[in-house]
Parts: sequence; structure tokens; C-alpha cells
Amino acid sequence: MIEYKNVLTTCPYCGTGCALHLQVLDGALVGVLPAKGHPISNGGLCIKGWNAHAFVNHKDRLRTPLIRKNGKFVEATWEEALSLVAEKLGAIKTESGPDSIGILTSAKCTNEENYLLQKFARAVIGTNNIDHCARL
Amino acid sequence: MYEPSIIGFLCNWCSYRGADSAGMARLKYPPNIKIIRVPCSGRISPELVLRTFREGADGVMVLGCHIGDCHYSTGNHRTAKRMPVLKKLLEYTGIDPERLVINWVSAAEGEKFSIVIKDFTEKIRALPPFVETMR
Amino acid sequence: MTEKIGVYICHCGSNIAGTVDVEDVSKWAAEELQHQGVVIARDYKFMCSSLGQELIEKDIKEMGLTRVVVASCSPHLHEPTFRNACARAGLNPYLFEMSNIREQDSWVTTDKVEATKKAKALIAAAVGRVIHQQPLNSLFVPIDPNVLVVGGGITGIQAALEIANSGQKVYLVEREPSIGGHMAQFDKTFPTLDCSACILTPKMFDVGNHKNITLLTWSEVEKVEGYIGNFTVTIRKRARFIDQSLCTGCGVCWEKCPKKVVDDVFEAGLGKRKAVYTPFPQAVPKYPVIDHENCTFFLKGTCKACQKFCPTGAINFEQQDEILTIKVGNIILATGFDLFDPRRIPQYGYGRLANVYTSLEFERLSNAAGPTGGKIVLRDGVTVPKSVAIAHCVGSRDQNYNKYCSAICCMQSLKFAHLVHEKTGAEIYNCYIDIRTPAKGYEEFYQRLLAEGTHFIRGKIAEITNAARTPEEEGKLVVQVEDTLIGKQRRVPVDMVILSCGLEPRSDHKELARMFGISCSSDGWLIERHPKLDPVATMTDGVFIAGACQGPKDIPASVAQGAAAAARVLSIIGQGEIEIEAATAIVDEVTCVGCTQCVSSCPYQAIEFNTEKGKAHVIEALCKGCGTCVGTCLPKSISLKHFTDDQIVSEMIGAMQVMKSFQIEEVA
Amino acid sequence: MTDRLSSLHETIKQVMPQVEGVLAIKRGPGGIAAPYLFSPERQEELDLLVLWPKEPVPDTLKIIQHAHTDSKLAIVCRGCEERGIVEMFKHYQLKWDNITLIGLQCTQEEAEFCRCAKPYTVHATTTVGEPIPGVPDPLTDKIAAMSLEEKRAFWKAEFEHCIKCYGCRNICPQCFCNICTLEDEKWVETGRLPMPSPSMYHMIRAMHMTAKCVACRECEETCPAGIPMAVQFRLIAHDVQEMFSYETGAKLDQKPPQLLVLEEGEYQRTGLPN
Repeated sequence: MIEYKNVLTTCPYCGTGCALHLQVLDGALVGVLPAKGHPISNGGLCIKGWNAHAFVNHKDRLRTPLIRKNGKFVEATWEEALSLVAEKLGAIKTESGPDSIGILTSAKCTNEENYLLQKFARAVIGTNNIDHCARL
Repeated sequence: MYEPSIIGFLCNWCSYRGADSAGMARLKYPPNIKIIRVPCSGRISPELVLRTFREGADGVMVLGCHIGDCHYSTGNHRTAKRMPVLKKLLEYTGIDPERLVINWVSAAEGEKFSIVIKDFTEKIRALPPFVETMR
Repeated sequence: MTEKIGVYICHCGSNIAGTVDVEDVSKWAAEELQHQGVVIARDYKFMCSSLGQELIEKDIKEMGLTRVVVASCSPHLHEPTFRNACARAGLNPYLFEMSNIREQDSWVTTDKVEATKKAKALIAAAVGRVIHQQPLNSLFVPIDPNVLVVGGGITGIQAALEIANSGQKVYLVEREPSIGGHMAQFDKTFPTLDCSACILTPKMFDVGNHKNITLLTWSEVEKVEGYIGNFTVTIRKRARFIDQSLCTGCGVCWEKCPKKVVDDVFEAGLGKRKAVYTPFPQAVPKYPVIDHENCTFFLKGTCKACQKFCPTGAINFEQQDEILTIKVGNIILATGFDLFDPRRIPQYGYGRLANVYTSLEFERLSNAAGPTGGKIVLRDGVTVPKSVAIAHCVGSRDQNYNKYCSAICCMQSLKFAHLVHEKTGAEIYNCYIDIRTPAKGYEEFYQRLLAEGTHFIRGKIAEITNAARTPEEEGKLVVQVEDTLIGKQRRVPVDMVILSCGLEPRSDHKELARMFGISCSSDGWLIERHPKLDPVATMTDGVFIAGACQGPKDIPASVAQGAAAAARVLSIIGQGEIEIEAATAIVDEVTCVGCTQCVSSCPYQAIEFNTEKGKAHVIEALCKGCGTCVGTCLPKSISLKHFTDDQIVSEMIGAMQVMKSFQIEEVA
Repeated sequence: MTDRLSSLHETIKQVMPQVEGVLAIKRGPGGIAAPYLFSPERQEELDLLVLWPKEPVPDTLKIIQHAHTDSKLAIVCRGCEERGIVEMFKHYQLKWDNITLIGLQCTQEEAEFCRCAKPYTVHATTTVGEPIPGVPDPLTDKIAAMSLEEKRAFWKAEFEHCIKCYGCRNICPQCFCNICTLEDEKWVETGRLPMPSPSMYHMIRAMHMTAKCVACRECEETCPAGIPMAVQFRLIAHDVQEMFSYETGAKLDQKPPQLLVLEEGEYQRTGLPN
């Protein structure tokens, strides 16, 4: 059976909240269509929204963490990566103070993840240096 | 006084040789035109013409063999069908379509070539600089 | 990689240097174009001289130049020269670019300052372009040694014999039942007055019996495909209704055939032939043809007299047209000319006034094998004319008809005058615009005619009429002409007028040109590659033209061209393989979307659509490099080597930037 | 409206057994509709079938057909969409034989929304709704009547609003190239908004629409800046019809005229010098 459908969602790129359809063919994401009649975007999109599907199955998309060893990126486990980041961030914080660290978050994260990040910045690191790509 | 910049795309076999004939006959014409040699006028895509205007050219000429005399038999037929549409588009966008000339000059028509260039240069000179009109 | 570009500016004596400040240009190029990669800019007296070329070669070798620009004359003149110089120094010739600052600058610009600026803009354009040029290698294809000659007149005969004698195979295609062409119809040939048939028939016989010549008469070319070295030609061999393997050419059939037909072709309408016929006794091949349109059997379904009497049973009414497909490497077109139809000049009265003759009619009249047995008589068949006027330039050198000179009419008219004088002793009036006798022995022939007492009236005939104004004009043809030497109108009463009709391109030249991929000039003659230096080649490689199809020519010139075309073809065959256009189109199969716009737009069917891949594909050997496909392709997936968008755009930007910078300078 | 919907419903049901899916518009969450391939296995979904809005279904059809080359598919298409399918077939982007067209004739209201000259199908053998004649296009008429200077000012102002979302190109069923000239820096400068004038983007696109634009106006509808770009395409289409007797999307065997040699009398109509 051929299955083609559109999944209505919100563009992840900025705070405007344009709606878009993700075109799904046989379970695979194949493209984007703007959503006609949507109260925010009414069938329009910007260049980011039009390409919102592109990164999902892009060959350059990172699927595991990479750690630079001897000048080269090598694949690592999440365990390894997170411990490394925690270790480095801790060291920087001790050495130069919490305001020497800044955090940029992304609209590609969920609201919950964004909430957690600001919590992490303020409560764990101890800085207000946090910003978001959708802060238009 | 304002000196218009003109680019001419000339086919290698007829018009470019026609320009050479004008030279051999020492027929004088204004120096504004700079000639670019292409194998056939059919090689000229609308994109090339538009890019030339975008670069600030005040006039563009596409000259080829007379219909029926094309070195490539019917390459210039495509010029004759493509370029009038481009002229229309210029007009619809508010650009004077006279800024684009399509004409046919054979290898023997040195005199015609010099006249075509003289007329076109004068016509363009009478128009304001292209870049200014688009500002 | 940054390119190292050498720019060379030619003085061309004072041709360029007299108008363009070449030293300034050279200094400017070295400074202003340095950022583009120009490492050296030189000016030199004559770049095309061996010293000039050595300059480039030395710089390529010593400075490691990767690109070369020469600003001098037209690339049509010296592009090969400088490409070769580059190649000698080990630089791919396609990494060279030429800037035309002579024909398109110094010779056409009055103001020296302006000419110098223009030269700078043109050089900047060439430098912009040359950076994007790519090394190219030529493609070689093998040459099929077989040759097609189209047209069995004297030119085609000569060409076919030259090639066949060298051992190569020739297909000679002729649309009439016999070879021989116009020359077979003539009586005498000027200026030596040899009998035309006497000198032609041995050659016709040689063609008919040559082991290397396949003679296809009563045949026409229908389709030509392919390219130099590899043409596929489709030929329609029309049904003769004669079985050639049985026919002995004995002639019984045409003796017995009851149907007489006016012979418009060979006898120019003056004589009759049968419905089964050979055009003339010496015809090659000897086999007759049944004229389908006039044969009683084909018209009414009965007769078959020829079949009844044929001793070998060679008549075959069931015969069908045969379609032959042959492969050849080169083609020579020797399709000749049509005679100007003087009916188009009503005031000359041809067709209305009985005793006005065309030149071809006169040839038949005067020919011993013709309808009158060579007697020059009026249409009544008995009266010998006492006075004859000969009109030169009929339809030639005339703004209303053909502007060109038909080249043969002066000598033809002199020949007619001589023949009339010799055979009838009539008074002869040659009405001419100018007498042109440029070839060997021609002027002497003219002097001979003057001595014979022929009257020469310098003036174009205004009218030929039978409306008499005086008693002595009664019953005569009156030639109204202004004698421009004495400045008087004259009315010359004569018995006969011969119109020396001009030569015209064959009426089907346009279709012929299209079929063979060559071009016609505005007056309809086939165009040669170069009027002086390449008179028998055409712009289409492997297709040659010879004889009167290229322009009016007499017999010696036609024969010379036939032989010349043969020599050109033999030289190509001798090479075994030939280099074809390197600047061909190429499809980027990754980006091609397979929309087939390029396929439809190619004038040569050189692009095929691969349905499996859904991509276009260029057949390199068929591609002539016009780039029409590139102008059409929307995603620019097809590009033309050596004329890429990058190259053309950079060339344009180079010129535009310099022009704009001069404008800014002026304002400042 | 309900009549058309139920009759379309019926028609689709009849066509269903012969195909692997019928492409039409389905109502989604919040009443936002989108193209959907109704399949014979899940006919109950047809309850969510809607007639409006119009969606770029020829392009969707191409996406599906490319993955399922030999599958028989049906599509509910309006006049413009049918023309789009014809043009895509001519350019080897669709397999005509595997497509069943269910023509949906537009209503007066719909036609007026699109300023449509041909709101009806011609190839579809199964149709729903009564065909109506074309409606006027007052906007195109208004712009066409402007002086050269007015046109220049008008389009300059319009193109200055362009945010280069490439939406007009993305949504166009005729923009099916793998790579696009409009993304090539050689032709369209990058990184400048508002785009410099003259607009290479819009002029090149207009040229590419020669003998291709089927006047579906999806581009105008999706344009966040509301640029009425189809006006230019429409004017050009009119010229192409006048000069070369070519109607986009009308005949299956008529090739785009600018690719072919001049026919008798065409040259005289191009306005080129003799």
C-alpha cells in the first residue's frame, strides 16, 4: 500500500510559529508544504520553514557525539561526551567564574528541553548568560 | 556627457565576421560596444542578457546570422523565438525593451553592422543610464 | 590555483599602434590586471611574426604561464597561429584567448583616447574569460573512404573520376536519366570551339565503366545523417521500368514507342522524344527510362509496344522505386544551376514572340545532333535569319532580377555570334552592358568577333517588340536599345533574338542546403567556407561544393572546382581519421532533470534522451558546438565546452568593470 | 458546495478499485487541509475529503509516482492542475498512462479567487461539477495598462518586499529541476535584502515560466510578501500564444515553441527586424 500524508506541525526555526505540513511518503519525510488557512502563516513560509525537513535525513547530520582527539573528530558515546563536557564546564567555572560560560539554545529543542537548559544555566552553572535562537 | 556601456553578443560565423568586415572597410562607429564572441546567437540564454543588465549595461545586443543562413542551420531560430519573449518581459518589468536589440548581420554586412551599432548607441545615449533608472 | 597570465599586445605595425596607445595599454594591463593573475604584459611590433610567437613560447616555458591572452587582430585570422604557439610551448591551446583590438577597435574608432580605453576593456574581458578556460582535447573519428558525389554534370563527373582513379569508391547520384548535365546540351564550347559532346562523352563513358564508381541515375538523395567521416545517406532510385540486368540499350523500345513527348529538358522544348527514352544517343548509362507520366500504358492501361518488341524482355512495368542507404565519409555537391526563365521579363517577349530564343534553345538549334540537325532557322523550321540580335545579361546584373554577373554570358554570346555568322552570314547585333573576357583566350576570341564584323551595341535592351513603326520594321522583331556610346536610342529590326540568359541557383537549393546542413547566400547560391582560401569546402565538415552550385561558372572553372573538391576529399581520406570539434556540449548527469528541452532544441539531433536514466546525453561526434541547448537548459545542466557560462559571464564582467571605472574617472 | 463534495466522493469511490490511491485534499487538525493519498484499503477516510483549498497536487503526484513508478494513481485535479500535469508529462516528469484524472470544475467564486481564464479541465474523462467560462483578470489588466515608468515603480516596490523564501519556486509544479539557476550566484546574488534592482530572481523565474506557467497561482498564494508575480507570467503566456500559437498545458503532443524552429509566419509576429 502506498501511504502519502501530511503532518501538520509548527516551524521549529523561530518564534513566529508558522505552520507547515511535513510530507510523509511511506513513512519517510520527503518535503514541506505550507499550511493554507493557518491563522499565523496562511500558506506562507520563509526560506527556513521551506527547508525545515532538509536536516532530518541529511547525510551530514550528526548521529553520535564526536570528540576531538589529536586534532581529529572521532565518534564517542553519550557517556563519554557528557562526562567530558561536564568536566570541562566545571573546570572553566572554577577557573574563571560562572559568567565566563554562555548558553545558546535552539528552537529545534522542545519547550521542556529549553526550560531545562535555562534551569541548567541559572541553577547549575549560575549565570544569566542564556539566549535562544528564536528570540526575535 | 554620459557614455553608455553596451555589450554585444555576436555569433562567431556571421555577425562577428560582419564586425570584422566593418573593421576591414575602416567604417567608424562609436566605441561604446564591447563585443563578446559566442558560437551561435542560440547560445545566449536570457540569464546572460539579464546578468549583463544587472552588471550595469545600458544596452545589450544579440546579433546572429540571418534566418536561413545560420551556420548551425537553425540555432538562430531559437534566438528568434526566445529573445522576443525576453524583450516582452523587460517591458512588463518596466525596463525599456529598446535596450535589448536582436538583429541579423551577415559576414558580408560590415556596413550594416556599423549602422546598427551607430543607431543603437545613439538610441541608448538618449535614454538615462540604466542603473539610475533602476534606483 | 592562481593562474599566471601573460598578456601580449600587438602593434600590428601602425594598424593598431597608430590608434591605440599600446605601451599605455601594456603598462595598464600589468598593473590593473595583476590581481587577476596577469604576471607579464608586453607589447610587440608584430605578435604573429615568428619572433612574436617565440616571445610567448619563451614566457610560457620560463615564467610558467598557465594562460595566454593576445590582443591583436581577429581570431578568425590568427587564433590558430597563437594556439599552435601555445601548444608548441606545452600549453593546452584552449588556455589561450584572443582579444580583437584591430578589426573591432583601432580600425573602427577615430578617437585615440577612446580606442585605447576600448582596448583596455576588451583585454580585461579576455583576461576575465581566460581564467575560466579549461584545457580541451580533440576527438578523432575514423573516415569512411567512400564518397558521394551529387550531380552528374561536368563538375560531378570530374570529381568522381579524380576520386575513383585514386582507388576510392564513389557513388555518383544524378536525377536525370543520364549524366552529362548542361554541357551535354551545348553545341560548341568557348573560346576554342571544341565540340562539347566530343570532349564530354569520353569522360561520361569512363564514369559509366569505372570499377570504382557506382552510378545512380534517375535517383535523388532523400536524407543525410551523420557527420564528416560517417555520413549515412538515403537515396531514392526511381523506377525506370527497365530491368538493367537485361537491357542492352539496343533502342528498339524507343523506336517502337508510339507516344511522342515534347522534350522540355534536354531539347529545351525544341524537339520531341518518346515516352521511353534516353535523353541523347551518347547517354550514360545506356538504359532508357519509361516516362511514367506520359507512357500510354500508364495513362490508359494498354499499349506495351516496347515490351512486345524488347528482344531481351527488359521492360518491367511492375518496377518500384528503390530506397538505398549508403555510408560515405565525404560528400561533394555539384548540383549545377537553373537557367534564368526570361518569361519573367515580359518586355523581352519570350514565349510570346516566336523568334525570341533562350541561350539553351539556341545551343540545341545549333547542335548537329539537335532537332534541326544544326541548321540555324526560325521557328517555322525553314527560314534562315538574315539578322540576329543577342541580348547579354538577361536576368543578370539587374536590380529587378539577379544583381550578380552570371559570368558566362559574355563569352556565350560571343560564341553565339560566331556560330550564327559562320552558319548563316547574318548581321549580328550584340547588345551588352560591359564585355567581360577575363580568362585565358577569351579576350582574343572577342577580338576575333570584332574582326568578323559583329555589331556591338553598348546598351541594355529595353524592349523587344513586333510592333513596327516603319516599313522596314514590318514582320521583324524590333530591338529597342539605347546605344550609350553614342547616346542615342536605336531601333534595330532583326529576324531572331537570342537571350543570353543568366544562371540561377537551383530552385530547390534551400531544401538541398538544409538536407546537407550547409547554407545558401541571400541570392541562393551555396556558400563556400572562404571565398578565397577555401572555395570548395563548406562550413559543414565533410560536405564540399563544386561548380555552378556555388555561383555562376564556365566549364574550365567548374572542372577545376570538381578536381579541387576531389583533392580536398582525398586529403581527408588520406588522413584516415579526423579531428572534430572539441568545443562540444556536455550534460551534467547528476543535475539533469531529464526534461528534454535540450533534445528538442538541438539543430543536429545530437542530444538523445536516455529513458532508462531519465537523462539527456550528447553524442559528441554529432555536436557542432552551437550551444543552443545551453541557451535552453533551465537548470544549466548542459554546458558548452570553451563557451561556458562562467567564461562568458566573466568576459562580460571584465569589460563592464573597465567601462564603469572609466565612467567614474570621468565624473571625478 | 455539498453537492459537488458528495458527487466527488461518489466518483472517487467508483475510481478507487482501479487504482492504488487517489490524490485529493483531506481535512486535518484544526480544519487545516492538505493533500492526501486516499487508498482503497481505508475508504472510510473519504469522510474527511474537502474541495478547498487548492493545493499543489501535481507536484505531490510527482513525488509519489517517482517512488512508485508503475503504480496506477488517480488524482483529483482542477483545470490548472491538469495543465500542470500535462506540462510535467511533456517534460518527462510524470507517466501519463499511469494517471487517472478526476476533473474538478471550479465554481465562479473559486475562479474569481484565482482570476482564472480556464477554470475547467479538458483531458479528464471523469469530471465533477459543471464547467464555467473563464473570469476576467482585473489585476493583470490594470498592470498591463501602466506606463513603462509606472510598471517599473510598481514591480520595484513589489520586489523590494521579497524575502527570497524561494516559496514561489518551491511550490510551483513546473519548477521540477534538481538544481536551480536561482540558487546559482552567477545569476542571482546572495546575501542581499531587499534584492538589488532589477531583480534577477524574479526576471529569470519569469523567463523560465515561458510556455510553462499553467496559471495555478500557487506562487502568489504562498508568497509571504503578496507579490502578484503570476501577472507577468500571464502576460508572457499571452504573447507566446499570439506569436507561436502555443497554449500551455493544452495539448499533450505540442512541444514548447521556443525550443523549435520557426514555423511559417511566426517570424513576422516576433517583431524582430526583417
